[in-house]
Amino acid sequence: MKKWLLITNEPIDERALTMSRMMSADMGTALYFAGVVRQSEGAARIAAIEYEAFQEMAEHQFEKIFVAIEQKWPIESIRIVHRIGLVKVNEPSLWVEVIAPHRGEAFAACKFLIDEMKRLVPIWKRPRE
Amino acid sequence: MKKWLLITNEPIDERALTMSRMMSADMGTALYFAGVVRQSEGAARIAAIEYEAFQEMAEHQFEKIFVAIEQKWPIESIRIVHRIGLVKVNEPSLWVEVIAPHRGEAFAACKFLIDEMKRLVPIWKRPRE
Amino acid sequence: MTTGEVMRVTINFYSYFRDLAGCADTAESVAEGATIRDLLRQLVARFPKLEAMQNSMLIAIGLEYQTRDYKLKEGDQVSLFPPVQGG
Amino acid sequence: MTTGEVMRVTINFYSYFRDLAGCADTAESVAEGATIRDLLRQLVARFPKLEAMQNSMLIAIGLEYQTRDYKLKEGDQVSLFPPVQGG
Repeated sequence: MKKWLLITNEPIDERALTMSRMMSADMGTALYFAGVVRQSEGAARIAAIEYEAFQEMAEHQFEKIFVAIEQKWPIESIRIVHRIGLVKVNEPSLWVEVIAPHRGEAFAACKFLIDEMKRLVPIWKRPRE
Repeated sequence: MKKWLLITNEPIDERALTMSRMMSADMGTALYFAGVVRQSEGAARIAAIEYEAFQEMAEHQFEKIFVAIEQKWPIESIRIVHRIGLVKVNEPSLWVEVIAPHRGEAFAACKFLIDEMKRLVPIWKRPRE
Repeated sequence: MTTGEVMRVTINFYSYFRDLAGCADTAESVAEGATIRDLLRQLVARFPKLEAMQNSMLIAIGLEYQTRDYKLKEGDQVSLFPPVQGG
Repeated sequence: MTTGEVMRVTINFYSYFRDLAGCADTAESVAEGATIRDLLRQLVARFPKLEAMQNSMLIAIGLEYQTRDYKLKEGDQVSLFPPVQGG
């Protein structure tokens, strides 16, 4: 499984990412997830979320999740970008691409990746008004 | 729920579609599914798949699936493009976008949409060598 | 209860059902009160290659799926096709 | 079994734990054989605002999560932080 991870202060360029897709002729599914900052966080209205990462550990924990995915499903590749720093409402903070032979394993792996990320990867957020 | 369906002979322009996303500030997830023609169909190598639709019924059946989704999940919008005619290996035949508050309902609605489409929407394929 | 009247229905074939029937569409006359099951009996007599397809055949009247028990009406547009495979 | 030797460990705080501690990192001396549980007792004495956080606190040594039973080693890099919330 090919893996590509970027934790970055820069805005996520979904167009460029989508267009740089690499997919062999045996793959039938490309699944994309964009997690976007919402204006309501609980009851409060917010203008942005500030993300902080313990970057080295975050990369290590993502790597462990990739290994678990590799052992569960025949995924060809995963690319993931997590933005840190200030991310405004309506901008993506997370972008994931999963390339797989069929949709079943693409959906399963993508959900697993995000669920495990939210459990294990040391990234925190603070709402900003 | 906003709904947009296109059954078309033209290539699917994922870049333009992704970039024309409309998403209100209360939405947190944009999920994209691209179903791409694979070079192996069963044991045989193929060069393309020819898709045929009973278009009027296909549109009606999609509409019924949209209504079912609307009743199940708080989805803001769904856009779907299904290509017909000859689609070459590595080109997308199906593109889906689901905009939702959270990822749970986005994944559930997207899977449901594709599963129901494969059960109910009168589109057929023939492999071409 | 049939009164002896006949009804005309049109039939459209899709995908490889068109090849098996040798045409894209046709028409049939059926007795009043006839069901899809009755129509299929007539069609299989005219298009014997459809016989082997009967178990997997999907049937629509207009834009809606129907079962073989559906009672045909004058002018019904019947569509017959193999399992769908979008995506 | 402790020999009376002491070990130095460094501690990093993340997210609002940094605000509660009033610093991003610090160092502690612990007795040989001390566990994370022992270290936390010392830290809570120094940084009382961390006490209320103990149930939800996540603990890593280096890049791996560890439980409170983990036996500290000389030079360990301990990270303390609230539940993670990526995405």
